[in-house]
Amino acid sequence: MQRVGVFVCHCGSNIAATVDVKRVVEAISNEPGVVHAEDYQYMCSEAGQALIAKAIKEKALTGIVVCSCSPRMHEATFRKAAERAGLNPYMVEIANIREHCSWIHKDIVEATEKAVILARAAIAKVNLNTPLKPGESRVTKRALVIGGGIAGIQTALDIADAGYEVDIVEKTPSIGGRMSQLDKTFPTLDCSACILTPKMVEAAAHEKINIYTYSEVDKVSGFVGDFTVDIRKKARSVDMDKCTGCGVCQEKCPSKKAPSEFNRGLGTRSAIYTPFAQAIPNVPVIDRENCIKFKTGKCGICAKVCQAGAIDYEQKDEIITEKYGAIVVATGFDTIKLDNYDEYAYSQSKDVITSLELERVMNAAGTTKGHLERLSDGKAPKDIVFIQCVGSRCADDRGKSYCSKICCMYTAKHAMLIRDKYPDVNVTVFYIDVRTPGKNFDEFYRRAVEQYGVNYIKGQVGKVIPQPDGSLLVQGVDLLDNKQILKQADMVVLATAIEPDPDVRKIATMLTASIDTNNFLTEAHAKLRPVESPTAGIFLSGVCQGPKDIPETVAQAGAAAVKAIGLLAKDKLLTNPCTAKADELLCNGCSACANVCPYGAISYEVKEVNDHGIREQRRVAVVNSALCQGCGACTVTCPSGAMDLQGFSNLQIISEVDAICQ
Amino acid sequence: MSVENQFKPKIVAFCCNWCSYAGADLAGSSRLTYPADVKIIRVPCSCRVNPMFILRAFEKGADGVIICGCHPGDCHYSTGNYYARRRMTLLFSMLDYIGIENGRTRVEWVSAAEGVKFSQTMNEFVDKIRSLGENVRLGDLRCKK
Amino acid sequence: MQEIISRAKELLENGTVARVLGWKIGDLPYNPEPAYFETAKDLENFVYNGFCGANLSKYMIEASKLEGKTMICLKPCDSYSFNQLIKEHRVDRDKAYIVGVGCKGKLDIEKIKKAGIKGIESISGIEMTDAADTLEIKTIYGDKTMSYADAMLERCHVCKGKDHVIYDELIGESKDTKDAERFAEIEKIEAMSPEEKFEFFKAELSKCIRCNACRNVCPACSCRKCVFDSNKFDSAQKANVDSFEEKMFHIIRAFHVAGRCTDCGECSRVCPQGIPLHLFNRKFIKDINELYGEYQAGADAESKGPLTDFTFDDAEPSVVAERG
Amino acid sequence: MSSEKNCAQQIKEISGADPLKCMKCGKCSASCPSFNEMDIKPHQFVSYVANGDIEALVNSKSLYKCLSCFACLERCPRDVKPAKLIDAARQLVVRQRGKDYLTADEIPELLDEGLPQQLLVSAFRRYRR
Repeated sequence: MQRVGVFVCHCGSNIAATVDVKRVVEAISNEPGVVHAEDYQYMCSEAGQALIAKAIKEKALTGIVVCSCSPRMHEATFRKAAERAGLNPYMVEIANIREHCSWIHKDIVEATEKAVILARAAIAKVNLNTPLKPGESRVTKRALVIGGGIAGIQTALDIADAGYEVDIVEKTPSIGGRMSQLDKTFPTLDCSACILTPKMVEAAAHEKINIYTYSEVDKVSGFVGDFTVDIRKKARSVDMDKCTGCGVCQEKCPSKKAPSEFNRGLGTRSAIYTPFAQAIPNVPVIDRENCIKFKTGKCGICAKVCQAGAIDYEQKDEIITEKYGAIVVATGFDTIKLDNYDEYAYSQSKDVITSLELERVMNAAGTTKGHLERLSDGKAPKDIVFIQCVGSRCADDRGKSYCSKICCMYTAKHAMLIRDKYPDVNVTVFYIDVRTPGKNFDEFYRRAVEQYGVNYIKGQVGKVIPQPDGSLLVQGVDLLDNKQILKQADMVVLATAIEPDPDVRKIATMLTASIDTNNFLTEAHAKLRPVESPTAGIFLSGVCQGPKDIPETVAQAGAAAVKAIGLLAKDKLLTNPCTAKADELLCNGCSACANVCPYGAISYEVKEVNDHGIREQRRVAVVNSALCQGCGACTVTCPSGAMDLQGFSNLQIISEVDAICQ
Repeated sequence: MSVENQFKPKIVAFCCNWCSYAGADLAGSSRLTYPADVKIIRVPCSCRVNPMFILRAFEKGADGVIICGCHPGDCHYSTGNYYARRRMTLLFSMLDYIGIENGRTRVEWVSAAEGVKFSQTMNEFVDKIRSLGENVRLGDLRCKK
Repeated sequence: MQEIISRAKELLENGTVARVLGWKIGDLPYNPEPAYFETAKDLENFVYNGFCGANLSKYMIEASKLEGKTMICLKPCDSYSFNQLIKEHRVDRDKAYIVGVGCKGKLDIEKIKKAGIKGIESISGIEMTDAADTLEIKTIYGDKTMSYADAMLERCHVCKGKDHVIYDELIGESKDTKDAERFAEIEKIEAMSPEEKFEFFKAELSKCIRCNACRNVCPACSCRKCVFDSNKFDSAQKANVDSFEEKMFHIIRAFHVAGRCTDCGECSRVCPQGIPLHLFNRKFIKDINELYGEYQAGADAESKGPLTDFTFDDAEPSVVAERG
Repeated sequence: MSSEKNCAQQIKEISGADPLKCMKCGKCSASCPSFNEMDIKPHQFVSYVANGDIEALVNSKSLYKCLSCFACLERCPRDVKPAKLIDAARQLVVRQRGKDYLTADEIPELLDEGLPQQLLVSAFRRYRR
């Protein structure tokens, strides 16, 4: 029989306001095994933990139950406290009487009753607990960063600077990401390229960083400290070692009609291309869909003009398998499709553009060489209307429920830059709210209004109507004046909502990292562990976790790097001891368990078994506890019950069921 | 008035540690209420839920059993919920086949971010069980108080 | 039958096999029983006729541990069970010499008795070589007749076919005796109201005496120790003191063999209380076929079973409520 | 006062819309072709219902200026359905009067040939109970 101590936490008033804590203590004091029960204000505090330690020692407790917040919050805390007091940490069970009880129930009688039942279930379980000892697993001292934008680059640089090998996998032909497409950056208006390209060069030159561009993650297996990843290097059709980056092939390529991804489809590029002049690596790829050689078999001009002989039409996708200790996701974002927003005439008029497209228009290296002009006729616009919150803050499925966070600031930036360069141009911004929480952000926005005379109108635009003369009629509302406004414009810029890169879902599935309904990766704790995925060894960098601007992205990238470094710095990891274990006397050796094991952790051995005096050779399941992650799929597949999960055994779960239903 | 005599069902919710238990935590921290009749048992994965646990719950007097796991494709262990899905589908079908009201069992995929869904699901499920009344067909009468 | 015996003698004599697994004459004309034969003399008691319904596959689990090979007689449907046992590593294929014996449908003594035929002394027309259309039954009350088909086991009416899926050699002709829809009984129950279903199964299952015959005969129920006998689930050694226990036992038993049950029908054949236990297993088979694609356990020894497999777009459990 | 609350509740029920979802972006008013004719503008309409200020609403001429074009409903990013709220308020008035605002017989006199069919249908929807 265990000697169980029960510790009921008030959590200030979080629990005590709706659960009669004293009553819980009283109700469970006579439960089987319970030899000690007490309550305290804050069990997780040092004093609370000291109480637990004292009781463990004085009452020779063999198991404890803490009735408190979610085990996801403080299970680790109480396990450590128990361990310090000499109790095996796996002899601790938590009854979640906060998140699952006091916070959701209002009636004190009802909540107290439920808290008692939850406590009883935990007591019943702990009575069946056995001390468990974690195993050890090794840590591969190498990190993988998925995505080569500013988030990925920064994370990789920080990890590499700490002395660890890092691989960056980037799906496009060059690193740089969205930031490379931007013209200037708020709130200081530095040129984006001027601050990004040095980082790109630094990453490429770093001896610890290895960059796979035009590559994708194909498969991920393993677990924290020991992931095995297949990286698909898509056929570039250009030998990276031979290419000198002279650019002649791109110049001579006769197929120049492909829409340029880098310019958001506003301009064209050749079939063999580097996305932009500062691309890293400066090695082109052949876009086989647009290449005449690949389409018709004829042409081959690039191969002829390439002095280095780098063109290789026969190149195939290559799979590289590499081991990593930590994986950082930095997959970034894209703007949403505007198919559902006909009212803004985006698909009807070339002069209605997204803000990201405007970046390419304003950029000196962009399609118009930085001249602000209408894409329909090349004329200089006189009146520009900006529309905020296009697809953000939507309750319906046309857009996204969240605020995209960056639009208020970049719109102020755009408005300011236009007014600065073209003082004759009238700029109007339709907004719902201007959100500028950030250092020097509101000052920046106010400058747009006060110094640059940008006309901010509180109210949305209902419709943009292309006019026969090529201009645009914007029908909006001024809520402060309570007037409907009809405004003639030459150009309309939509602050289009951003969404996580669509490929992130696939990657999250491979990593078994959880993802929310908006496809943002979920963090381990919204406040306290914002750069870690709940899946151990997976870290989050940049917009894949939630909308953020460049300074925030860089900060988070550094934080993710630190977390990854913290992991890589360890030589060994303690493994979760809650693994499956086969009872060889009961095992049929039928292989059902091995069939469902996602980790290949179960193998079979033929060995001599002594079954109550009968010695015979039997085929029995053996679990590799370093590989087993403790899901329990095998336990249910096993008809004889030979396979059980330590820490969540059949009898433990049944005892909880009984306690709840009694 | 009738609150005193209202049928208080016993409901067991098996929640996977990674998604649904966290979803329940989020429902809690967002103060999204659902009836106290629901008691959660934490399991590592929905695939840990043995049909014997479910029958055991009914035997001991549960009026409803709900299993919550990560959305298919999002399982922390990659594939656990796919196995759970087949197992539970077949088990529920069998219970239906022998005449147990099919509303007494349910599987719902609730992610860690779906506190609202968790609370809604539990409210719905409790309503359903209340409308079905006490579980008389599957219980062990000796276990009833 | 004679052909089987001669071949068995030959194989024993030339040392190919150390023993023969077949059926021996029972104490009544209609109850032959599974037996090992190790010598030519033993084989005098060998019998193979219409009452040899017993599926011998499961005996091969123990026989696999013995020295030398065992000649095992398998009917076409038994061979599915054998295959399934190979898949589960429960029998050693190399230890078995499989003689696929011909089958033209097996008889159910309970059906004959139900037809009011009692005090049976002998039955003719049960020889497999030229199985008669009509059984001639001598009883202490005089001679009776019954059509062979009417006396067949339920499972033979939904025969899986006359082909053996695994064998070393074949002896005798087989016949496909299927003359009913496999899932007709299940569909009938499915169409009932929940109350009717519940009453139906309550009536059937309340007959259960937990003798474990179904479990002991089932080739899929081959666990060294059944969960209902072990302490792993707090479910051991429970008597049927209430209606719950029998439901728990039969649901779990069916669940444990789901995707592995070949639908051999032995459970129903041996139940002393006449409970149609195959209705559980066959329900799972029907669901599996409908939800996850046609699957016949034991048709091969390699494929993944439906419960150790999945597809990304499997039906959700709510399908049960949705289809009503 | 409590009857106004009741009316607000009825409007919410009839329309199936929740004015509390409104984030006050004004897109309804920006979209409205009858904006200039209205004394209470579409976005105000939403807050009137939210605040339970029904008296002003039912006496507003906006009720009869709304064309039921549903542009506001289509474009509302918050799924508030202003047109339905207006429709519901109109229903409320019609019900309270206990008779049809127009009878079917009166309508032909009001028509001219240029009117689109759609308008007729919407007129029936609007002026009939």
